[in-house]
Order: sequence, then C-alpha cells, then structure tokens
Amino acid sequence: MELSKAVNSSTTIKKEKKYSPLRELLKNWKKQKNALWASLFILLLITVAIIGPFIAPYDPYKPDYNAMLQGPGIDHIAGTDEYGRDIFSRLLFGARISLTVSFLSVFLGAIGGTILGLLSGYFGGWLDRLIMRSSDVMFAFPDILLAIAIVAILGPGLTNVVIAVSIFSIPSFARLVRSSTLEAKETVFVEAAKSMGASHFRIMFQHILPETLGSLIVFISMRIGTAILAASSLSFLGLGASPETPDWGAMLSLGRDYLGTSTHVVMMPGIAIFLTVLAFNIVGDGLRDVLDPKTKNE
Amino acid sequence: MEKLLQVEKLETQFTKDKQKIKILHGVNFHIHQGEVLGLVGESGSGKSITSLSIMKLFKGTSGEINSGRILFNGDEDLINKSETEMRKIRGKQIAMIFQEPMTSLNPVMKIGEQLLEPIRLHLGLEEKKAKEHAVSILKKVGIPRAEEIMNEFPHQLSGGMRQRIMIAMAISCNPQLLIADEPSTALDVTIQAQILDLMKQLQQKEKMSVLLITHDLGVVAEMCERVVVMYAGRVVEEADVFDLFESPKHPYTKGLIASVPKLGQKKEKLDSIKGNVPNPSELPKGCKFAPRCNDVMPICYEQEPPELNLENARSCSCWLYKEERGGIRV
Amino acid sequence: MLKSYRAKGFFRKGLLTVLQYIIKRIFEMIPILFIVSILIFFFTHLIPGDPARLVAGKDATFEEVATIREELGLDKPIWEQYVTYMGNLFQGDLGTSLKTGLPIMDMFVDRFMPSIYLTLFSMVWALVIGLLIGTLSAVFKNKWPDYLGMVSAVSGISLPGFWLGLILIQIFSVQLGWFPTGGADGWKSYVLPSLTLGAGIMSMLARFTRSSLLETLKADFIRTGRAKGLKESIVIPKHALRNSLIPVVTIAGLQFGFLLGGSVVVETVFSFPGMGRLLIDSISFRDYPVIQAELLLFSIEFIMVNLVVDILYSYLNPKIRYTA
Amino acid sequence: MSKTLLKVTGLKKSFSIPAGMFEKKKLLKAVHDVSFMIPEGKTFSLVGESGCGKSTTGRLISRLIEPGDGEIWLDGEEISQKKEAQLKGMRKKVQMIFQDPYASLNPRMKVRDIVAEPLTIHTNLSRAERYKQVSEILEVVGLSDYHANRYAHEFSGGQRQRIGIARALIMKPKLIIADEPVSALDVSIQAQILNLLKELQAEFDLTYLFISHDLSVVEHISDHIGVMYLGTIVESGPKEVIFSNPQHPYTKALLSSIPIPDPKLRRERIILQGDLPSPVNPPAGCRFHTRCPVAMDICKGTEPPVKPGETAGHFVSCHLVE
Repeated sequence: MELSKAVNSSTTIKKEKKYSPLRELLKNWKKQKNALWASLFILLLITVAIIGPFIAPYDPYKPDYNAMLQGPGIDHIAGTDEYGRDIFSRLLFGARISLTVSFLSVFLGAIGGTILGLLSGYFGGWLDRLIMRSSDVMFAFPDILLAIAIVAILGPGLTNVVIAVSIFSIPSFARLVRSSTLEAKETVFVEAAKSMGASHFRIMFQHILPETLGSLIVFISMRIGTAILAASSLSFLGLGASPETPDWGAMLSLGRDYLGTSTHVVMMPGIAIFLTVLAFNIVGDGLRDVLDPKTKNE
Repeated sequence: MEKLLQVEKLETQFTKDKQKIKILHGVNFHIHQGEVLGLVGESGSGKSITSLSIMKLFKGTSGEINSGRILFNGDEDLINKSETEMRKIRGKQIAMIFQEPMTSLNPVMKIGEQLLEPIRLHLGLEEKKAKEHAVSILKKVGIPRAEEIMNEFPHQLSGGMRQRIMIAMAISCNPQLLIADEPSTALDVTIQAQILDLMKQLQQKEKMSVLLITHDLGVVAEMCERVVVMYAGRVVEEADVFDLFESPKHPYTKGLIASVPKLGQKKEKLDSIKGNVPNPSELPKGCKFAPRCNDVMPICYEQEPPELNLENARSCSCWLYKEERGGIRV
Repeated sequence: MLKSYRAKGFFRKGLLTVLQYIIKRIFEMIPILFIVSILIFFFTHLIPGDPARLVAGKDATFEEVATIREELGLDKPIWEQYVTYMGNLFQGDLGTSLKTGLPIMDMFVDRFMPSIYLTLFSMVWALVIGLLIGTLSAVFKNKWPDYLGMVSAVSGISLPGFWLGLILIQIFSVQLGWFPTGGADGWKSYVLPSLTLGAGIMSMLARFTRSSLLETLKADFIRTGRAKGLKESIVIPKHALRNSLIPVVTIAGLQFGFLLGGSVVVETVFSFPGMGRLLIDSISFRDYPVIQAELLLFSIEFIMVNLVVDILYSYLNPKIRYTA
Repeated sequence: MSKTLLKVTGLKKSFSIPAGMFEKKKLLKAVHDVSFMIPEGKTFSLVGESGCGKSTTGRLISRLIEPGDGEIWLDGEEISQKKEAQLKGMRKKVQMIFQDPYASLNPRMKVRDIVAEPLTIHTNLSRAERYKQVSEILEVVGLSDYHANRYAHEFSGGQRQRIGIARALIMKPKLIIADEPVSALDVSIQAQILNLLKELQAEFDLTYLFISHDLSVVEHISDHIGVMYLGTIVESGPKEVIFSNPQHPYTKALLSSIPIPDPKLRRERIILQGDLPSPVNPPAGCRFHTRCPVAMDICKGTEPPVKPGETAGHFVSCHLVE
C-alpha cells in the first residue's frame, strides 16, 4: 500500500511539457535580450518599408526652396536637405529601397549558393572541383570590388546593384553550405539512411539540408547587413541609386558637401544605415547562439 | 596505514541557465598512503567531478564547491587554499592524467616543451638538468628514442604513446597522489594492457597513491586495492576490492557486477539493471537508485539512506542494512 | 653529439616541407591568375560605350574614330587583343589611359605605394587592437571588458566606412584641425583614412579572436596545463592564444580583401591619391584599360596575401608543417 | 546444417589518402582478403582493435562503400558488383545498427518518422499504416507509443539504441549488421541491449554480423568469431574454440589483455609490445610479426596461409600452426 503510493509519487512528479523544436527555439530566443530588441526593430523597419509611403509627412521628391537645409525641428523632425526635401520622409522611402535591395540580393545569392554548395558537397568529384575552382576565381576579387566591377560593366542603377551584390554573395554561400554539407554527410544518421537505401534526393533534402539551415540562417542575417553596407557604398560612389532617389547611400553622398554647415544631412542617413546594419548583426549573433550547436551552452 | 587524502561531505554544483545543479551530494572517501583506490561509476555518477573538485580545476566552467572538506596530508584542507596555493600543489603533490590522450596535449607545442613546464616550475631545475630529467622520465615510462621525441609534436605519436607522455608529465615531479581519470578507456585493448601495466609498475616503484577513476570493473579488479562505488553524485559503497567482488552489498553494485559479461561465463541471459541512468537535474526523492532497485522498500522512496559502516572496514548506503528498518541480508 | 644532429635533421625536414608547400601553392595560383586575367579582360570589354569614340571626342568624324580604333588595336578580334595585351603585360606594359593618354604604369607609380601604406597601416592597427580586444573579452568573459569590447566590435562592423570617414573629418580635421582633410602628404594624412579603413576589420578580428579563444579554452590540453600548476598568465598566452591564432590568421587574410575593397570607398572620402580613387574616376570615364589594369592588380594583391596567409598558417600549425 | 545466409570471399578494400606534393597517393589497405560465412539464424562476430578493418568490412557488406575486390553472397545472390538501383532487394534484407545512438538518429525527426523511414523508402504504405507498424515494433523493443511522437534526443542512450534497433527491425530483415552497438552505453544498459538482441534473434530468426572490440561482449553473443588484425582475419572459428583453445598468438594476446572483473583472477598477462602498425604501411609477411612474441624468420617474408584447425570451422593464419 505504502509502496505503491510511493512509486506513484515518484513517477508522476511532474507532467513535463511536450518538447517541440519551435517552442524550444522561441524559448531560447526570448533569452537573447539584445537580439529580441534588434528583431523588433527590424520588424518595425519592415513595417515602415511597407507602409512608409502612406505615413510619410512629405513627398520625398518634392523640393521646397523655402526650407533648404533646415535643422531638425517641429516641421521637419529630421530636417531638410539642400533642396528643402524632408529628410525623414526620404528616410522612410529609403528603408524600402535598402531592405528590398538587400533582401533580394541576399536571397538570390543564398539560393544560388545553397544549391551549388549542396551539390558540390554531396556529390564531390569533378562537380565539386568545378564549382569550388570557380568560386576560387570569384574569391580572387575582393567583395565590394567585384560589385564595383559588375556595376562598371552593367552601368549604375539599383537593379544592377542587386545583381552585383547577389553575384558576389554566391561563392560565400556556396562555401558555407558545402562545408556544412560535408559535415552532415559524415554523420551516422546519413550513413544510416544510405544503408536503408534512401535516394540521393531524400538524403539531401530530408537529412542534409536541415542540418545546414542553422548556419545558413545566421549567415543570411549577417549577410543582409553586409549587403546594405555594400549597396549604400555603391550609391555613395555614384554607382548605385541615382542622386535624386531617396536611397540612404545616395543621400549621404549628396549631403557630404554640406557636412560643415548642416551636419544633420549626413548624420541622419548614416544613423539609419548604422542602426539597420547593427540590428541585423545583433540578430545574427543571437541566432548563432540559438541555432549553432557549437556555441550552445556558452 | 596513514590517510593521504580524506574527502568529507563534498558537495559540488554547476550552474546552467542560471539554475544550480548539484552534481556531488556529500561524497566521503579516503585514500591511504601508497594505495590504489578505484572510483567506479557510470556516466553522470560524478566520479570525474570528484577528481576535478580535489584539484579545484573549475576555471572556465561554472563548477564550484559548496561545502565539505578535502584533507590532504593530514590537516591541510584544500578547500580553504587559495588559487596560488593550489597551483603549488597541482602537478607537484597531486598530478592528473585524463581520458583523451589525443586532445590532452597541446597540438602546437613540442613534447619536450610541454614536459619541461612542470619540471621547471616545480623542481626549479636549470635548463640542462631539467632536460636530462625529462629524458630520464620519458625512458622510465617506456618511450623509445626519448631524445628525439622531445622535439616532436603530439600528432606524430600514437594514442598509446601520448598517454605515456601524459603519465611522464604527471610523475615528473614525484607527486604523492596521482589521479587517473579513465586513463585507458580511449585506448585499444592491447595498448590498454600496456598502459595499465606501466601504471602498476610505476605506482609500486614510486610508492605513489593512485586514485583510479573508471567505469570498467575489469580495470578495477586488475588494478585497485580498495573500491568506492558512486551513483548519482553519492558514494553508495566502499570496500576492499576482494570483498566487493566476492560479496557486493549495495543492490547497485550487485547489479553492476552481474551485468558485465565475463569471459568463460556460460549464461544465456545477462542480469541487467532495469531503467536508465538518471539525469542529475531530475533525481528522484529518497534513495536515488530506488526506481531501478530490485530490493526496493517503501522507505527508499521517502528518505535517503545514511552511510552505514559494516564489518571489514566497509560501508554501504542502503536501507537494507539498517536493522530497525527490517534489513535482512548482511 | 649525435642526438643534436638528429634534432636538426628534423628541423630541416620541417623547413623543406614548408618550401614544398609554398611551391605547391604558387603552382596552384597560376591557373587562377590566368583565368582571372581572361575574365577581367573580357568583362571590361563588355563595358558599354565605344572607347574609340571616347578618345576621339564627341565632335570627331566617323573616319577619325575609325583611325583611332585601328591605332588602339580595337578592330582586331578580341582573342588577338587579349594575346597582345598579355604579351605587353609580361614586358611591364599595362597599356595607355584613354583619358590622359599616359602609360598606365606611370599613373600607377605615384599611387601604388600610398595605397599599400594605407592598407598596411590599417591592417596593422586592426590586428593589434583586434587581437587585444578579442583576448581581453575572452579572458573576462561576461564581465565589463567583454561587454565593452563586444559592443564596440558589433558597432564597428555595422558602421558604414564612408560615414565614419566623414564624421572623423568633421571632428578631427574641420573642428579640431589636427589632421588634414585629404591628400597623402606625411604621416598625418594617413591617420584618419587608416582609422576608417581598419575599423571594420578590427571589429571582425576582435569578435573572431574572442570566439576562437573561448573555443580553445575549453580544450582538454588547457585543463592539462592548469593541472600542471601553470598560472593563467602562462596558460592563456602560451597554450591558448597560440592555438586560437591559427583560425584568426586565416580570417585576417580573407579580410584583407575587404580592406582592398574598402580602400576604394575610403580613398574617395578622403580624396586620397591612391589606386582606389583612380578606379572610381576611371569607371566614370569608362577608361577601361585603367579599370582592367586596376582589377588585375587588386586580384593579384589579394591572391598574394592569401598565399602569405597560407604559409603563415602552415607555419603556425605543426600538423601541416610536419606532414607531407 | 542450416543454410548459409552470407558468404564473403576474398573481400578487399583500399582507400587512397591525400599525400604531399611530389608524392604518389598513398593507399590505406583497410581490408585485405577477408573471407567468412554466416549460417542463417546465427551470429558471427568480427573482433579486433581500431584500424583492423572490422567496421569497413561491415560497411562493405552493407554496400555503404564500394567493394574493391572479392565476392559477397547474400541469400544466394552476389551483391558486390551491383549498382545501387539493383540493390533494392538487398537493402530490405540487410539493416544496420550503429555504435553511437546519439549520432545515428536524425535529431530533427520524430521517433516514429525515424523508425518508419525504411517503410517510407521501400513501400507505398499510407502514413497511418506505417505508424501502426511503428507502434507494433516499438513495443517489441520495449518502448511504447509514448516515445513515438517525440524527438530522439529526449531519451537516454539505451532508449535511443532501442529506437535504432526498432528501425532496423521494421523491414523484417534477414541480416542485421550491428557495428559496436553497445560500446557507447553504460555498463548497466549494455546488458539490457545485449539481452534484447538475443531475444529478438530467437523471435525473428535473425542473423547477426556483430562488430565489436570487446571480447567479453562478443563471447556472450556470438556463435562464430573472426579475429581481425590489420585488415585480415587471423583466426576464426566457433566461439568455444576461440576462447578455450586459441591458436593464433594475436588471439591469445588479445584474450590475455582483457581485464577480468574478478580480483582473484589477476594473472600474468601477455603484453604485446609496441603500437599497432599503420594500415598505410602494413608489415610484409605476416602482418602481426612486428609485435608477435613468437615470431620466426619466415614470418617476416611470407604471408601465412589460412589453415584449418582441429575443430570443424576453425581456421588459423599462422606459420606456427601445423
């Protein structure tokens, strides 16, 4: 009698919650305080990028020669530029440009790189050598220089910036995915799947790709930061967005002549770029802690 | 015989995600001068943590000693020693060998450099003398071409050789106590035999005390004079090696010995211990072994058994041996 | 006596394998350089616009343009142009600028060294400070030096270089007047550009050093060192740092490319008379012989740096040094 | 005498390993002329130290790696040269159990999907039918439906190994290749798994190829044993013969090296000197001669032939044996 009671009390101490990877992820994500704030900031940016045109107080293209180079104030919270255009409105529009350009170019690069890296790592042999040697050649050009070269050929413009940035992203993604594919390929559970007679397709997509996702997501988030910096550098150099576009880099480029007199013209877009890139980097760091098993338990 | 090391009510805990997890729950045992003591247990029993606690090697981990005493050489309590004082003991009076010979040596330093470190530090020998000493130690642990090996890197040597180097490093300053944490587990059987043989010889020649930590009952039977069995961060049984294998007292020890396949034993079915090794953060109430025990009694689920002294200087923590609880077999 | 000879023999063997390794790497570089040169050559020819027309000017007649085209050898098939170009290249002739009509070699002479100094200064301070911050952060993990170091590092990689440059100019040149706003005369003019250019790399190296060192500190041999009774002030530099430098060196090499690219932006911000600014000027003028020569030079530089890194890596890692 | 399920003759495999510049590629001779057979319903164990080629042999037979030379007859069919597409039948008949129960189960899949994977690959059963079979087989290995809807890493080593066994059983295979299935487990759990494997063998008439370095485990589970050293089987035969009357000096040394869990049986051991030679440069002649305590001159030059021993099914490769 006493015994069975004791047994019951010891085996039913607690009814643990059922494990689910998503819940685990959310639980760990909440522990990443900085990353949580940074991801909220990014969500806000995305919202702004979508609804920006509706909430912008002024037309970002319309010059106002009565209000040139005004400092931040009640009428213009971020001041105005040399044509009297409202900087805050331009920043809102710029968020849409920056996010579109960086998301598009990183996703294009990520998709291309992932496919190449997966094939290269999984099949090895001549395919691997071909893909890796080509990426070696690409790596012979420093990142931004490659983008500059591509834009030099294609001509300036935002579309070409997207193409340039995605092309220079491909080899990095390919290498990343290849190395985690090689790692995953050596795992015993992949061997187990092979021993069961699983097809290449099943092994690649059921067993290997999920293994690479963690580091891929981390890299994507870091890469978006890089892409924003690269795109704005190109615009700054006059190789990206045309000067009248409310692109953050282009705004900075125009504003530099007024740096001495109206600092805000340069400060505002600079802060926007800095905070956005910072947010993506912090989110990347947080994701690394959550997703990358190597740095877990730190 | 005099006691070289006395561990009393040692409690050690780790912190994970701001939660404190106790790994050792009051560990008691002692080692005599010149004795080989086996510390046996399965994964999670806390045997390795016990050795790290003795050395206070917690830097870089969240481990800390909560309470207890670790008396070394009579009345020196290691727990009260500062880090500086501990450094003078580590490698000099108490030395340690680890399980993984492949990763326990620094891959970018020559063997000689690594071997000379403790010799210079603790013995204060000048360059030439230190080198001579190092070479003589290498020869002592059976390393051929000792002078050449001094200039080689770890990755040029086999696992067995690296473990010999680790042993050489450990005995280079004539320690009173050698803690060997699974020294032969990662090695092949024939190499394991070499290493165990070497350790036995050195122990007898140098009159060191050895604390041998292992999960392998075969190694224990072969090497040790006395044995301490650990389960879930506690010592459950302590006895002379012959007594322990002849008549194990604790149901866990009994189960452990019975579940090992033995050469020449014709048995269709092995005796096994039911259930699983418990996770240190989810221990049951009362006796930690109760859910897996064949002789479990109601009290086992309620209260932890005290450590009971039995005849032949052995002890056992089990309610079976408390007479007023109806314990029957002694 | 015999013993010491043997030991020396071993050392020589190590040296020999390093030499072998270098030769092997140089051989591997050749096809890559070759392909890179082809790519650059053909891609620069894809740049829209007629160079002959550019040289001749807007008002030139059709005949004039044709003559110039012939002079420049642009009427020949592109393969032939490439062979001629490579032939000239091996004789040290990089071609002539369309814009200035000067030999490109002469244009590079004045600009090459300032750019090299700029990248080297940036790399050196970034390495020193990056390693220092990374090491301190790892040693004082989760204490204030770590937080401070890592906050500045993550900010450093998020700062747009051109913006940082502009702000530095505003503060230190315009307001305080400590340094010139541009040019390349004397060490003072290198300070702000190097600071700007190195900030990103410094931050990356600091982050990487930290994580690499933390990883190494978890290794078994660190515990062995502590069990020997070694002080932390020996364990960390002698045992841990040496091991964690191996991956840091690789990363530093890759980041050098980032520096070369970044120099284009920074030179533009600081009106620095170097290779990077020349590139941007040439692009806006479509001065494709210059673009071509620049790209080739940059990629050779980058490949060379990676070679040096590989050699350094093989030196730091005895596993490579002693296995062949 | 029962039918032979697996017969391996003259199996060889070398791997080329990267070499420095100006050097020829090196060959690592992992398996060098291995032959043995397993009667249906019996257990054959390959035992040896690291680098002896026992795991490679298992992987060759399961066609995870391409055999270099030799024949593999499974259930009357030669499978060593078949293409992957032709191996469907063999893949159903042969299943594997792996050493590391933590690594061999995909951490991102639920237990029931892991166990059902062979069915997903080889059959057209509906999901419901697959899961029904999964819960039946889980019960057989001592788990329950409670485990099916969870992820493998929520369980302990022993339970995970049971999941691995369930996955191997679900296709009702004839041959199970178990590569060190208990060496990663705690002692008290090892016994559970060994008992389970024995029970399952009786219940489903399974044939085991058991690969292990642990002679005590091997003795417990096997009918026949092959002792491997540097890619070759140096001695093979019925368990009783190998353990009570070993002929090869390596087998003797190996048996003598095992620490016996009984302090009363402490004994003088044969301790082999030196390290295992590298399979990249195996010694000429008898591969064991560099460490053999009774080596003769002939051993250095001539590889010993396989000679039958006194008992039926006992074979030894040693110049000393007449």
